[in-house]
Amino acid sequence: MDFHSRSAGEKEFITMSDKSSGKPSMDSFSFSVSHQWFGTGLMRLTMTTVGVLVFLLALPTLTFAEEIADSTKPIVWFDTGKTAFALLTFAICATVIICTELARRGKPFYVRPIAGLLAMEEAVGRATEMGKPILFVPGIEDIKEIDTVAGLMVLSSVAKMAAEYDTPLEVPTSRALVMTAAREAVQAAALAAGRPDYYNEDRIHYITDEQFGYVASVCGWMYREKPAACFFLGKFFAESLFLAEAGNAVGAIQIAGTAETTQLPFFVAACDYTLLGEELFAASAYLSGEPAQLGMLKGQDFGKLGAIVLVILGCMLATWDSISPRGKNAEGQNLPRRSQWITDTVLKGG
Amino acid sequence: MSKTVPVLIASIVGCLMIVAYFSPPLLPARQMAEDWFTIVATIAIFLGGANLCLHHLKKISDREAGWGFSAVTLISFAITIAVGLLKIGVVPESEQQIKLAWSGPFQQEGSGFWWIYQYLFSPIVSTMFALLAFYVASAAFRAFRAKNLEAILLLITALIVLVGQTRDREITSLFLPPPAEGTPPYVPIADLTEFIRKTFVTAGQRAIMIGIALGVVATSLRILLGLDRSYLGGDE
Amino acid sequence: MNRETRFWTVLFLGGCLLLAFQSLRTERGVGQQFVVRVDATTGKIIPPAADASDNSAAAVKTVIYEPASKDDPEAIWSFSRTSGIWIAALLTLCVFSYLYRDNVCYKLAESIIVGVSAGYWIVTYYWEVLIAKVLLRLSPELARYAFLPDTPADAKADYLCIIPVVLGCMVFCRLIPKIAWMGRWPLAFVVGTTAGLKLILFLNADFVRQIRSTILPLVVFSATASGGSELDWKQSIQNIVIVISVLSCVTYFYFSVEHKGIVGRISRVGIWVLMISFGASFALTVMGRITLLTMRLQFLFDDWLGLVRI
Amino acid sequence: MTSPLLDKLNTLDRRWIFLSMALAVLSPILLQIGSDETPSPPTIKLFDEIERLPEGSRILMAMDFDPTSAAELYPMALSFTRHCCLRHHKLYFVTIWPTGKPMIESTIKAVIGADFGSGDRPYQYGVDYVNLGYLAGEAVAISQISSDIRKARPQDARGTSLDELPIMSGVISVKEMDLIVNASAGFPGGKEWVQYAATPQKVPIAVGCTGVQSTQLFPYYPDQLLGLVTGIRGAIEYETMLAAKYPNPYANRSKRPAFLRGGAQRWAHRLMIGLIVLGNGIHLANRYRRTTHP
Repeated sequence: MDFHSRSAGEKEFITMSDKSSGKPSMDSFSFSVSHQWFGTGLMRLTMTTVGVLVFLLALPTLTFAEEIADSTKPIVWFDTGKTAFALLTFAICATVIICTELARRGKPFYVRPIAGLLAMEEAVGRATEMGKPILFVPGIEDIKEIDTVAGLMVLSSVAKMAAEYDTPLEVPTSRALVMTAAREAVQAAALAAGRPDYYNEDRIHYITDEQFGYVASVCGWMYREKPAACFFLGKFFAESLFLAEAGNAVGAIQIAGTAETTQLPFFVAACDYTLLGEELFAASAYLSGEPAQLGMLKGQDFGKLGAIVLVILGCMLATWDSISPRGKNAEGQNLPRRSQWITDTVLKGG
Repeated sequence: MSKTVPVLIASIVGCLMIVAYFSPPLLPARQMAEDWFTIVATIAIFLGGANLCLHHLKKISDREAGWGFSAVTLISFAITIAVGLLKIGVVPESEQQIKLAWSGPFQQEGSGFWWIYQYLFSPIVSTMFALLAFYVASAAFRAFRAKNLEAILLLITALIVLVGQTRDREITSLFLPPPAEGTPPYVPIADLTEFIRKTFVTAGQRAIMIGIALGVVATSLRILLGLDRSYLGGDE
Repeated sequence: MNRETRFWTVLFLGGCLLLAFQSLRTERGVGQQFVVRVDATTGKIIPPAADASDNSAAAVKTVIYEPASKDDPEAIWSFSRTSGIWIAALLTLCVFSYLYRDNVCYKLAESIIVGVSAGYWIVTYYWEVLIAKVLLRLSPELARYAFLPDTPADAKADYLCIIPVVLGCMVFCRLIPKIAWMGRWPLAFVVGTTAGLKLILFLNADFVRQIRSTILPLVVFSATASGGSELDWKQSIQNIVIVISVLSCVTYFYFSVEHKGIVGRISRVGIWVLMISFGASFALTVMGRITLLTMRLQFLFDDWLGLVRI
Repeated sequence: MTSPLLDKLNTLDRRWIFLSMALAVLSPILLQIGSDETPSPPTIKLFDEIERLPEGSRILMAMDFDPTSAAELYPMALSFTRHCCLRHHKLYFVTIWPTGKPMIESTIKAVIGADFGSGDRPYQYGVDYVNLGYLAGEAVAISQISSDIRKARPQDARGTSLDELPIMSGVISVKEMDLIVNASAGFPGGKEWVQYAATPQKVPIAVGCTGVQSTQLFPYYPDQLLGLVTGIRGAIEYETMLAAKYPNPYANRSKRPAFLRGGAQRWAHRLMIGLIVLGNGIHLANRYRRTTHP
């Protein structure tokens, strides 16, 4: 059982200035920005906001015309009960976007290495050497789960590596929409790798929506074709251990990642590398090597810092409350606890 | 153009979903989006079915190894669809329904579709599920080895919880002085299991969930800002 | 004939002999199923003797069968259910054979389950979404007339759901190279809504709530019987451990800070906490998995073979 | 150091592990070796409450599970119903899962039909128990019957009007119940019964749930939940208590399905512990071999 803390020693700086010179190990992952869509991020934001405003004006009049006409009460456009949560959402999104923008302008950011991601190329390389196929499972849920989307984003990076080495990549899917998206991703990756003929539609196919029907088929395939590398990235449930044990039985290198906390123990126990929760979402940004996407990781870290500060502050106030509880007010009611300022104001939730 | 429009669609509907959450008149739009997704996914499943047929038909026509099994798949697929869509064996359940050939629930007990579910689908699926008991054992044997500190922690907690789960936990109270008359013996490992569950398991999951939430925010923003378009494929 | 083949042949023949003995010599038989006939509209049991004489055509049309025990005087032997139990039992054995290695029996079960389950979901979605949602909204009259007689007569058509139908159909554009690019629109719609919905959902449920429930007093006092308060050390230790564990794990997930020095040490504690939690979660799941296996084996040995006499 | 045994163990085929697991689960089933459990406080509380309630109290039995979760919940449903019948309480069966209907029917058949249908005080349908059947509408259905049962369901599962049943006289809503006992496999289930019926109407509620669901329900105990019976282990605990209090006939194995599954659990857990210990023994032996004979 290898775990990424192992490789924490071999650290590596990925900075924007480094990008041009190109660190060897990261360079192969780099995914150049071929199209600058709408120029800068701020421009994008403005365009999007304008689009949303247009939509906002058009949609209610179309959809809810009846309800609006019926109601005698004035329409409340903003739920004031959710103000605190709206501000929090805005703050987190803004931090992430600002970091993205700073990264794009060339501010260097350090990103720690994630062993599972560094091992991806090695896994693809090993499959090439052994002349065996690669298996990629983007989870068993539909594309309405963000885990699946994250898995597909990693798929495009893996497919690009596989296309460069010309190693067959099998992507069985459990949902039809995921199959469509996976085909788009692999086709694009093949094109980006300069091998459009690498893309073979038959290798990305739908099996069945049923969890264990899908697993039965994938495990049968693994037994027969003996893939050298298996990637399980997406949303998984009970079948996680099933897939990982089947891969282990055929001796494949296995890299797994999921945000389903209940399944992480099984992947950790049975796979060579595991991306824990958030690392799955960071993976595609990391693999893309784009400055803007790496900047987002920094933005996420500010969110975590905020979480740590809130927890420490809240715990201190709660402890204070516990040691010397507040008295009663003039009407004889208990005064609110001090920690309520954090729990019920800042973290009110929606 | 082929890519700008989809990215715009994604950005607009995505932002709308966020704004709708805070705006009462738009709140139904979120519900509607979920509903619409179900319909889109349902229509897409027919594409999946078509793909399944093509995949296996190709195997059969190429006489690939194991093409006979592809034939079995196709036959069972066709039979299930026919039995289910034609509601074979379904009878109307009330007087007013008798006139209608298509009435009655499609999964009615005793119907053909029910038989397929009960005697083909459910046994295979639940047996696949039951195989996990074997894999749990083999994974534990292989992976829980004291290679480093992390693995030692993993294995020791697993052992503690495994002992604490069944009545065998009572052996741990043998090492304690006998309890006073009439009181149940104190079982330290049961308390320890409960403590681990309430503290470390909760804390570990909480931290992972906090991280995931931020990861989701960043991933969503990547989509809404059009930074990552891999799911939309390449430009032709 | 090598050793392995011989072993399996002996096992197979032994199994067949056991089955033959069990089905011929025991009173219970193997997997025998009995049913009673019930009129679906009234819920009354139809005695087996009655069907020849006084049943009108309409009544026969609404007969359903419910499981019954063999001793029930109204029970009749059911071919479909008995054969079903046998098929289910054999398929169960086929799947279990995968544990030994991939073989023809497993491949057979695998091909059946892929075909059946794909068909199952298509049929389910057809009735539950296309008919019960789409058709019902687009044309309630047609739905009531043809499929769903319980639809209220005053149901109004809702044409808005034509949009997802069109979007869904655009998925098929991929099959035509000229307009293949249009096939991305439904994807964009789905991924876009996912992104928007999940952003809020995760921030609210996971980020805000989890932080909130981590805000705990590090020192807890509990009221004593005499009215004073004393230190509840058990709860205090628990709270301190939770808070420290959460903070160290969150530190472990830091991407943009090198894991050395103080951050390195804290994140090392974080990885220990994660490992403890994984070990415990693994062991806590074992019980559920064993229950599933127990159920399956009870099906084989009790429902089918009748070997376990409870 | 050469050790043929260690070499063999190092290359141990995992099929031997599979075989040992199969034996560990199969032999207790075939030999009918069961296992008792020491009752835990949340289970004891429910048991004591059913004991404490005076004879003829009204108990709402909500059976919200399906065949896939029946492994854990059906034995629970049986013991809850048995215990209530022993105390001669009035039972109102209901489910908010469409798949729960056959579960109610088989529970009634197995308990009332087999043990309490005859004798000097037989359980009579409509007098001592009623099957209200399936209520559509998930959580909404719960809040509906907590305000007016007849509005949610004017007839019982057999189509008889509720007003014709003696057991329903004086019963308007959930408020008239003395206890709600729920066997819950997920959503909608225990959590919704607590939120929409028990807490607003101030009716005590106890839930029997699957192991997976227990983490979700634990926060409600003991404030909003009177008792909580968790997974197969909870089912065994309840059966153990029932057997201790009413040894005839409930100490009998045929009446204790969960007890029989407990034996398999215990042996499988022992095997897992053994495997982990063996795995580490091999690992340490290998290390010793490597250090002594590099």
